[in-house]
Amino acid sequence: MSVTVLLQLVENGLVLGAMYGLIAVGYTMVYGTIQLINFAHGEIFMLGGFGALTVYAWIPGVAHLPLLAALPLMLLGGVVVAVAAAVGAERLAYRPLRAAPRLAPLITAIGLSLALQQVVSLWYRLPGGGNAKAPVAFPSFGGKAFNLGGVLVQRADLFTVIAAAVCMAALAWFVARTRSGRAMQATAQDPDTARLMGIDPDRMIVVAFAVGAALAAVAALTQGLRYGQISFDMGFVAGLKAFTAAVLGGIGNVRGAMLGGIVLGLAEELSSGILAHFRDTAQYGQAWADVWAFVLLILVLLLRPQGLLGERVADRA
Amino acid sequence: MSIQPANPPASGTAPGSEPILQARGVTMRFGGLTAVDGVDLDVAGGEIVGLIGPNGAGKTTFFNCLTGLYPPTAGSITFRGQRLAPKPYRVAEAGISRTFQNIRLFPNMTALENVMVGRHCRTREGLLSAIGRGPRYRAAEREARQTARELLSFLDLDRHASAIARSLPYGDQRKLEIARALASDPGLLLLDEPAAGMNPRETLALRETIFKIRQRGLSVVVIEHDMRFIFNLCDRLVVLARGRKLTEGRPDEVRADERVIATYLGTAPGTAEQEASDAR
Amino acid sequence: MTTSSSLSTGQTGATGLTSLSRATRRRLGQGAHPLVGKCLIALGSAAALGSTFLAWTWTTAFPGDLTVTGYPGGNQLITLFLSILTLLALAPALVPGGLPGTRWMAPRGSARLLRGLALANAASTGYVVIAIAWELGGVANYVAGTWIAGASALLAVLGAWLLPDDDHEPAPARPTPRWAQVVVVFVVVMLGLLVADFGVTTGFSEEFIGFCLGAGFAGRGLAASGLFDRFSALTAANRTATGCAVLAAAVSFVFLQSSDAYTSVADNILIFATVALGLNIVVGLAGLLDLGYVAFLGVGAYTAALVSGTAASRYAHVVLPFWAQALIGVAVSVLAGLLIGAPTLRLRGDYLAIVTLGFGEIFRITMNNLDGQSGPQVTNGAEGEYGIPDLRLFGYDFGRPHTVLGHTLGRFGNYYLLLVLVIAVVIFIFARVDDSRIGRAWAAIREDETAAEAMGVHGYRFKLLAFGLGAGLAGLAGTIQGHLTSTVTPDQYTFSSSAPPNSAFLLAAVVLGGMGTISGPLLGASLLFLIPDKLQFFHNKQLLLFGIALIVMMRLRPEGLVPDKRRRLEFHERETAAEEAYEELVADGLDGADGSDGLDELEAGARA
Amino acid sequence: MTALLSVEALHVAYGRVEAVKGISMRVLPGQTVALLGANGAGKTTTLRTLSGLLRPTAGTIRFAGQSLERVPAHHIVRAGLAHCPEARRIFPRMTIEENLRLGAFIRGNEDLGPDLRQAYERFPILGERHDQMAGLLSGGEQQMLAIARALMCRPRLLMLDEPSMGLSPIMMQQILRTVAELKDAGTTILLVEQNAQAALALADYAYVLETGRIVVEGTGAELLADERVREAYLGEG
Repeated sequence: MSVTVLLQLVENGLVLGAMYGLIAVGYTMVYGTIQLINFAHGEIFMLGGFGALTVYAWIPGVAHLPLLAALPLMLLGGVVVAVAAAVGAERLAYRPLRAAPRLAPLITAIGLSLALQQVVSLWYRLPGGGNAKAPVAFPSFGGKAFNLGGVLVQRADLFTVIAAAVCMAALAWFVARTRSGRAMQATAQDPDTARLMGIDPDRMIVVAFAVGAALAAVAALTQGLRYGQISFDMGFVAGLKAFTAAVLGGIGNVRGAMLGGIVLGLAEELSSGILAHFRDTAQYGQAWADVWAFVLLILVLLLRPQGLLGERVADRA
Repeated sequence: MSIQPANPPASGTAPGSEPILQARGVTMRFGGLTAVDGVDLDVAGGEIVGLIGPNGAGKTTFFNCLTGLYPPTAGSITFRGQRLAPKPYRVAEAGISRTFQNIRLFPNMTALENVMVGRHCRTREGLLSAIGRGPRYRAAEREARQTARELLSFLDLDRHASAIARSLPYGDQRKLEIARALASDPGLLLLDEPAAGMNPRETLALRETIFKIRQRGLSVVVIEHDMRFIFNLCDRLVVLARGRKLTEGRPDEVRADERVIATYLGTAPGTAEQEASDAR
Repeated sequence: MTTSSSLSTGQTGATGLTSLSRATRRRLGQGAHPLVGKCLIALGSAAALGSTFLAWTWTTAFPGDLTVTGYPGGNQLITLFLSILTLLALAPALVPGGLPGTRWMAPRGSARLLRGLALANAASTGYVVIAIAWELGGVANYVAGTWIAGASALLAVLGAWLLPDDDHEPAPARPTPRWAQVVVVFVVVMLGLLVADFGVTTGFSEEFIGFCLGAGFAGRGLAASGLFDRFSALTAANRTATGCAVLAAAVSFVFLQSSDAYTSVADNILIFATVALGLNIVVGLAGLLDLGYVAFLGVGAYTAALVSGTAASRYAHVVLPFWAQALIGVAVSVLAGLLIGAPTLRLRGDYLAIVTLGFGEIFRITMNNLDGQSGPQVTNGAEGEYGIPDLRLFGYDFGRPHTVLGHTLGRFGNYYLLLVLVIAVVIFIFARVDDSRIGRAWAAIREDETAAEAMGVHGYRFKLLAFGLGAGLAGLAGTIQGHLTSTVTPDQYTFSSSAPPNSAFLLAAVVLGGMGTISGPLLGASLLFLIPDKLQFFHNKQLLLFGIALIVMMRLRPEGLVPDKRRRLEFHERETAAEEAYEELVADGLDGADGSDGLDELEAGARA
Repeated sequence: MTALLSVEALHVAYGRVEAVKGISMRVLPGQTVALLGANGAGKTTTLRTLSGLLRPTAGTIRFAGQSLERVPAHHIVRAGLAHCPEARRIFPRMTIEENLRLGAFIRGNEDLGPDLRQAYERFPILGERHDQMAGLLSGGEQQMLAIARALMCRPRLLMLDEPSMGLSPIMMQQILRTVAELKDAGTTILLVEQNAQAALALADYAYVLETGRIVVEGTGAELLADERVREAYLGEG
């Protein structure tokens, strides 16, 4: 197996991981503030994709712009839709259950996840008359991939990595340097004392949901660009993977989410790629990628339940 | 369960009797903070030991180490000559039972069920036995129910047997916790602030209850802030301060100890004024 | 699904109505003599009863043929039945203290019973009246009978709301001889069977909706009047008799059927309900959220299919008897459960949810991939194992019709009887384990794991036990399901799809029905299966409605339709704020938590 | 002089358990008022109710002319009531400076330089270690941080809940000295303290609580001479 092939796998893994990481941030931030696995976060990601597509398909002229010029508009559309959905869900579905036993919000999240998927599948219409019951086409970069010494870097890959880097830098700055970011951390660490500082925990929870949703929308855009299509049910597997990434990195830890995403992406690409490369094991390659990702999750839970960047696993009953 | 003398032993460890609990150098560190620092504790059979000290002295943390809730960073705990594994259910099986500082009953189960859960580690019936319900199972279940009822009436809670635990009055909840702890036939009972939130009459009754528990052959270790209660109850007091054992001895000795007064009971008025004027 | 959601919203609507009108009622009640109310109920119900013998429309376009005079049919039967019930329920209200011998009908007061029944009748009848106009295009399709039916049903409701409240604590039941109790239990269970049979065999959606509305409101009325409580006290005192009665009723269902048409529906409900009960052990009793539960059903089904001589199987030459298949199926499922549970059950519950979800997905992918292309040929990939032979047990071929007691049992009838047996076994296990040392340990873990461990409960071991037991029961159901459907494909075992059973539907059956109870998941599974089955127009929206129903249910009635006593307390804990008392009394009452909370924080700080 | 804080017939309950059973008290501007009582007497509950973390079941709380019974906790700070909670409750996974900045959260994006400098002057140890994680500080240092953090919002009334809890005698003295300094600088203080003698020596006025009720009140000097105080505190008699 040549170094080039290996490097190509690494490239693929990094890009995939960057995307997982972007989604994982949403899980981690919400979990960090209210200890809820926002099961519907995968659907927020999916809605971000459809928001972006809506701008592209329905706003006259956008489709005729060069893609790079259309991207900011699409991103805006995706972010607006995803954030609106996440904040709405928090306000209407989760907030009333804040004092309920843990099972109640979790089941609500499952219901929400199913409902959101179905809303898109039943009612999303394309200008051409198509619906979203099957995957729908998403604009993608034309043009040849960049060749870096034999390693092919697709244009969408480049976009993904840059977008992820920018988002993470912005997020790191927000959390560590801004007043709201500090307030959010404070709320996560000790909500009561945060209130004594004059922080409104409800506002901070909304911020956590919104920030997570915005990053998920970015991830959805990169997913659409890379695969040239999005679908109403793409949130399920993506959400599952991103949650795995969040656990890998140490749930509740924002940097951990990104790291976890990249580790997961690399593990997935490398394991399936290497297996696919050798004849004896070829059949256990691509088709089994999800299985290997999941095996990794089990291994991590077994060996290091607090995750790579170990925040505490809160196991107080 | 070993039979212990019914009359209360004299204060201090009864000479010649092997202590049933031996804690040696128990240390609990959380990162950089040492909450319990090399504490030794011996408890003789049938002895009532009071554990006192200012808030944050590490009393509850020490209890948590004894009962396996926290695996101690260092030190060893031996109970009836057997070294304890730091797992709560093993400790309970070995014969140490406890109550919690903040009441931790099973709030939506009945009082009787609460006590029957306490009996859990003295019964062995498994899945097949529960489904099959042979004579052995029925006997075990009957025995558990019997014991639970007996303990409820021992603590004067019979009338609450089928009431949901959280609907009980506060004082009775504390007593129910003791009943639940007794259900596992422990040799040593650890009580974490059992009198907190009780009125003076209830506190007095609690003291009598603890004496009665000792008469059943148990040793008791009590954390409590109510000094009147603790001085009149315990054979021996251990004072903790900042994770270390400050001193131990008979109540009257501890009460007269200068260091205890300074760190816990409060400085004498004269020195306090001195201190306060220093502070200005 | 939707009916259950509209049912629940309907219920809260009704509650709102009740509380809203309480003041009005008091005002009216002072003016109007209670006799007026009773007369109106009697008049309304009698007229409604009479109207069912008239035609309700002049065209046969409305399903059920309501054009016949003198012979009630379709939805009219429901109105007829409810009118009779309402008239009967007047008996305990006729004179103060009730007509002698009828007091048992309303232990907590007859006003609520009458209101419930009148409302049930009005809802069911009113629905038909509206549906006639709606579906046939206007009130031109009404005939005299329609107007009478609608107006009289409303009249009865009006009368019921004029009745003064007479809620009171139920008088203690009079001691009755054991044999009388047993007779009552049998009669009530058989009546229940007839009602259930009517629901399962409804032929068109209007009839089914009418049935659900009627049954829902009537059930509420019966519950409010204290009848249910009294009956459950009776069943609790006569467990064996109740068990026999229910079993007999379930068995006789198949003898009420003239064809296999509804037996296959019943088979599917039974499979669904059996698995839901298994899940209820895991979720309801042990408090572990398993989102990939259907995979264990799949493990059982695939395992049995592989060793039963299935044509498409790699091991087509392996033909084991069913008992061996079942044993292997259960064993493999339990093993899978332990493999998944062992690493995750030590961690907090949320991780389990996700890991099980992942496991469900992995199971599907693996079954898909073992097709000879992406892996060794074992399961025939996406096409699935087809041609699974019919079950054979002690020489009894489940594929062929058999005549039993003069009644011909078809293929589905055969499976039905076996499934009744299986679900009976599951119920038996559920009930016995719940009421045992193990059940108490689970409850304790659910309520406070730390305290449970300090009392000697080995939390991990018991959680693993619940997980393994649940997996095994699902596997057992799976071994039969494979034979029943004769084909197993990976897509049958996904997290969510439009047809039950899948993990999301199973969870919903448990949650909507009632966690920790036996009847809850049975009711939940029946509704969740029947509603999409009967109401074709829901077809493509059922997942949506079902998602919304989960959200609404968690908000309004998180303890489910049939709540477990303990669960209800748990879910409404905060409303009584008692739990906070526990927590806060530490923070304050003891004015000195030994710093242990602070230490936890510190510990975290030091590690970070 | 009108009271800065006045509490009338305050009742607080946890579910069915009533922890505070009708407390009335006043704090005048510039005064230091102490709240004493045995464990479980309801001192912390009272403070938590004043700062809005708990809701009273009955009674009124007036602070600087405003009623606070129904105001959420995060608005009460804005009114100028700072609460330095029991067991310090610093944010362990944030630096000292971040903790201090959070104390000034309500002041928005104002320049906090002078206040930070003042805090570091008062507690040099915090200045030396300003970029260290707060969780790594010792108990006494954490208490200093908690006090400094509470002061960052420039409160009109500072509520201190057992600032000497679990501290070594030396550290305890230092903290009490700090409280005395704050008092001398004119800060209005409501102090819950376990070290009764020291607290009374500091206090202008004091209330003694027993099972949710005020049993004794008076000036610090009066109570210092009162036998009942010693009894209520140490359970001796």
